[in-house]
Amino acid sequence: MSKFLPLSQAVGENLGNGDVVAFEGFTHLIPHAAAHEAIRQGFKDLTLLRMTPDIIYDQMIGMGMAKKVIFSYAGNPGVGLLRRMRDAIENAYPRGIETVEHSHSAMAQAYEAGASGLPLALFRGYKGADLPKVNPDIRFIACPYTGEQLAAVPAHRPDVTFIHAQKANQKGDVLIEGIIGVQKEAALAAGRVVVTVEEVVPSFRGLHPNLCILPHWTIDAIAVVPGGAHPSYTHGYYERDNAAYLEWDRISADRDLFAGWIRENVLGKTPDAFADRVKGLRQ
Amino acid sequence: MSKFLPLSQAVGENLGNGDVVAFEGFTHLIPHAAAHEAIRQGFKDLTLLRMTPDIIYDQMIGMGMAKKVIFSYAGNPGVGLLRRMRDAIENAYPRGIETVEHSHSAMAQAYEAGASGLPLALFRGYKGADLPKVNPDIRFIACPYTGEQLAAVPAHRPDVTFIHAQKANQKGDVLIEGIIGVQKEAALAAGRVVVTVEEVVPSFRGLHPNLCILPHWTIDAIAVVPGGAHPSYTHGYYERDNAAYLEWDRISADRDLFAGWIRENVLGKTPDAFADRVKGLRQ
Amino acid sequence: MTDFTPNEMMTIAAARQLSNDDVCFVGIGAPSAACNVARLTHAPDITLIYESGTIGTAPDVLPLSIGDGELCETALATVSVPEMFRYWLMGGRISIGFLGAAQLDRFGNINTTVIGDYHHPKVRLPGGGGAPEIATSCGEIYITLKQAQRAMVERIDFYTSFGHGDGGDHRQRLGLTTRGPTLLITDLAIWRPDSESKEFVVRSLHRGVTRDMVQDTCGWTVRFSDDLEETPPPTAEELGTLRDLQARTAAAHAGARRAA
Amino acid sequence: MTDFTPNEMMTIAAARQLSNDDVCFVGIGAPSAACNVARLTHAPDITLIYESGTIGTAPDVLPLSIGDGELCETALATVSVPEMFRYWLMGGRISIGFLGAAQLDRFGNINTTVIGDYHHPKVRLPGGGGAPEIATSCGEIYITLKQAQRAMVERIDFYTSFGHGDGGDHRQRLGLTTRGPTLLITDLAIWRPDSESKEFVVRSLHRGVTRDMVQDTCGWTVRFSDDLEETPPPTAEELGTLRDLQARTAAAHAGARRAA
Repeated sequence: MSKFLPLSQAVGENLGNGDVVAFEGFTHLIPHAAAHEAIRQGFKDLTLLRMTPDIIYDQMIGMGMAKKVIFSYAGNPGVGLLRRMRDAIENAYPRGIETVEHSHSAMAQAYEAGASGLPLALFRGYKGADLPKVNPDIRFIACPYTGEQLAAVPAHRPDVTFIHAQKANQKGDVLIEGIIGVQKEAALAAGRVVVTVEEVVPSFRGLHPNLCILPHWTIDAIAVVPGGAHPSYTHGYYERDNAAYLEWDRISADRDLFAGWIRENVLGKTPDAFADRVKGLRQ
Repeated sequence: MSKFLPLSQAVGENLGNGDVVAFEGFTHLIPHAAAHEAIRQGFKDLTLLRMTPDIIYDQMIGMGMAKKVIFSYAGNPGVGLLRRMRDAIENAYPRGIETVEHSHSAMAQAYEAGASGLPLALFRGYKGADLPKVNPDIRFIACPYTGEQLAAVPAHRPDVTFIHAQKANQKGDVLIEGIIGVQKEAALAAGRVVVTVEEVVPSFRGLHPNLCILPHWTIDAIAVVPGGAHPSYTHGYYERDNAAYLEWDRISADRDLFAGWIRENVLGKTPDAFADRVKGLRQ
Repeated sequence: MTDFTPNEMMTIAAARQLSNDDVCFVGIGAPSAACNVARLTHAPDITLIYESGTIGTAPDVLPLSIGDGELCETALATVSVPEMFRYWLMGGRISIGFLGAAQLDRFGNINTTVIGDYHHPKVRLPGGGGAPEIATSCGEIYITLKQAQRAMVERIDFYTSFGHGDGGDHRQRLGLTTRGPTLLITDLAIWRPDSESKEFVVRSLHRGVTRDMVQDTCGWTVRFSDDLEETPPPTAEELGTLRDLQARTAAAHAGARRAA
Repeated sequence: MTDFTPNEMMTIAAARQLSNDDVCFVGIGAPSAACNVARLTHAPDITLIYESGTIGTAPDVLPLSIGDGELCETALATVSVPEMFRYWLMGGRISIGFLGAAQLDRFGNINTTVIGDYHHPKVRLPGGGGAPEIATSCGEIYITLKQAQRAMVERIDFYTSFGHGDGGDHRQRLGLTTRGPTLLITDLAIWRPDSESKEFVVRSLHRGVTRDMVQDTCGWTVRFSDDLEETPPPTAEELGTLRDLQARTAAAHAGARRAA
């Protein structure tokens, strides 16, 4: 059942050292504020699960919080590589990380399988690709009707999923709109769900019946954090801060610059900082 | 690519004797007008595919058009049994039909598998139930990760799917809203798709981005048939004609009454009749 | 409140078993009435889900079909039918699933498929619909049934949905982790499974019902609880709520009939 | 029109290959520019799909990321990412998929995963994203690439996505029914696979490009078509459309930067 909590408490009560955790968002609605709160609370030995680990996972990996990353595309979207993640993989700095790599399709369907109470996802995929050679989680099963070899991956069942959304109503139901990504599946596949939202509205009455909604009884905690997706964006609220993504390439290229940036912009800040960051980006 | 056609032509060009055909709709948006057109054109040896074969399949079976029905719930929703279908199964009148029976979950996922380019659907189902004993299409596969026995059914790939929807725009994109059922999956799983709509609007600009839409390039023909779902309903246009469902129980109970009803209300009518039928039900 | 029908008692007894925290997969008929009476009385925050994809509905009148427009118009959200079965039913999100039965045995196994042989049936019934997976995916199953010898039978003709099978730990042996049928509410009594054998045992008789009446309308030898109770009769509020709901429903459906 | 860059020629040559009936799975960068130039010139009804779930987009400026708001705002519909991959990509609805490459071999096999050994990489690249299934599910694959010795290699370090494998009927032997890479457009030339061997063969050189320039920037021994052509240079309309698009894009992104 949804509880409205301050972000620090929502994160503290639902994330633990060693957890498998997904901070999901597909370019849109990336839960930056929740990730920064996790960095401030200094969790350890996390398994980070996400289709597109981008800046927030680069930051968490750079802080040495991750032991493992399960992913399908590790890039700074539209900019280039993830330099803290590369440093961890190539140089074990600040610690080595294990990687489990999939295709987007496999990751999306592994979340969907988790949401569907299935132990695996089965699909027509990975033919001729090398990932099955380096990821033993990828298997093949013969279709009992056609004999075709189909790819299988284990379902994702994260201990906890964090997402950002536009609105909660007063009951704690949550509305996601625009590029909805894989957030509904990531939430329904998880043991616990924490949502940051831009605002709380009295009710969703009068909205179109087929919108993407998570009922309050699927959510553990909601924190109201205006701007909480910055430098990602929130459809209907504020635009993507493309400059910040470009700047991350420079910051993340240098270990000391990175550490200083985290001190100044994460450790030394509170969730309130996000509202200021999107002021110039509101539509 | 969508072509706007008169219903008679849309049906005539896309349905053929011996086809596997789905007329889908889950209580809402049942394509009665398209089914009546198929009855008028007198197709034979059809395999009728549908989660909830209700009045329209009762009518087509009663006319001897079906050789096989694949389904999960054969009832007159909220009323009782399907008496023409029973007569075919129990008494081979007017001809015997083969039945292939599934659960709702299996049927829905078989459509989804068809839409996803998969040869089968895999799910946690049918445990302890007798359907796997009488439906050899139902198989079990061991999960390669957990060893759990999971149920499998072949994907649905109908030759043609008929659905009814609220609106097309001038390009031939189609909008479905309200209880959306399994129509998107049934359409995307099919070789050909025919849609009847209440009306054509200039464009969908300004509608919410996450609505259920079939792009024009997934549809073969669109026929504008106001009231085309009657006695089912169209959300936002007219209500369900519950009395007609109750009356069907009486009509379908008697072979001659049935034949007379079809002569008068189907064979002797055109698609235009549907607009009149919903006049008193408009909201 | 003394003047009530057995069907009213059945519906209200079922409604009492539901709470605000429940997420119910609702069927048409008595379950729908029971769930909505609960919502309109002691459980205003209960979540009702119909397999048409409507989540969190609050209909003003009872639907005639599982997909009436009223369900969608009052729902928090309406999802596709594949999503309903995948994410919500099989995803394990439903706490209570309701099932009815054409035939029921003492272990809560249900037949709604055929009377007689499957391939040469005496009566071809509608079939299972969602029942095979409702029976295994919901946290627990409540069954509502009007008692009759032909409905409550020693051996059902077809296992449309699995209850406790042959009883005992049969569910666990199949790998099922949900509880299966935990409650049977008839027009005469409230039954719950024995904790070991899983056979339904009568725990409570509705007012005015005798043991003989229960046995006479049941095809197996009935077990009665040692501490058999009387079901508290409907309160004025419960009965008033149910009758108002049914009156609104009758008026609404008659309205549609006149319009046709 | 004589004054154009190799990148402009590459983008415009790719745009020309697209038609109104195509449904394109678009990647960021050159493919996105090419698809939108096609849409703004000869193929106004082309359907552009980005893997963020946006179907039928018509962005006024090029997105910086695959999920920019502009894509959703101008789309016919935006679906979830699982649906995008299931119903639209793997469901076989895409006629043309675009792929880029960090490493490419002569058979259209692509590496965007690692340089060096997978477990001890010299360079850890972003990985495949959607590529493994794009390569096998789309009707055909168009590859865009800026030529360089380190990019066009004899043997790629990792098969991120499968092209024609070892050539010949390798795709058929894997049970693939789609056509795979049918076009390679570089900043210097247009390549198409040999109908038998499936090795890429240069069919057309962009204006001012020599055979030596192509060979010097390619790590394998290049085959040139017997009837080698010159790629028609960009028309004024094509170049104007591309440059306007890029100017609008630069202004829009600079605007966001100022605002930050």
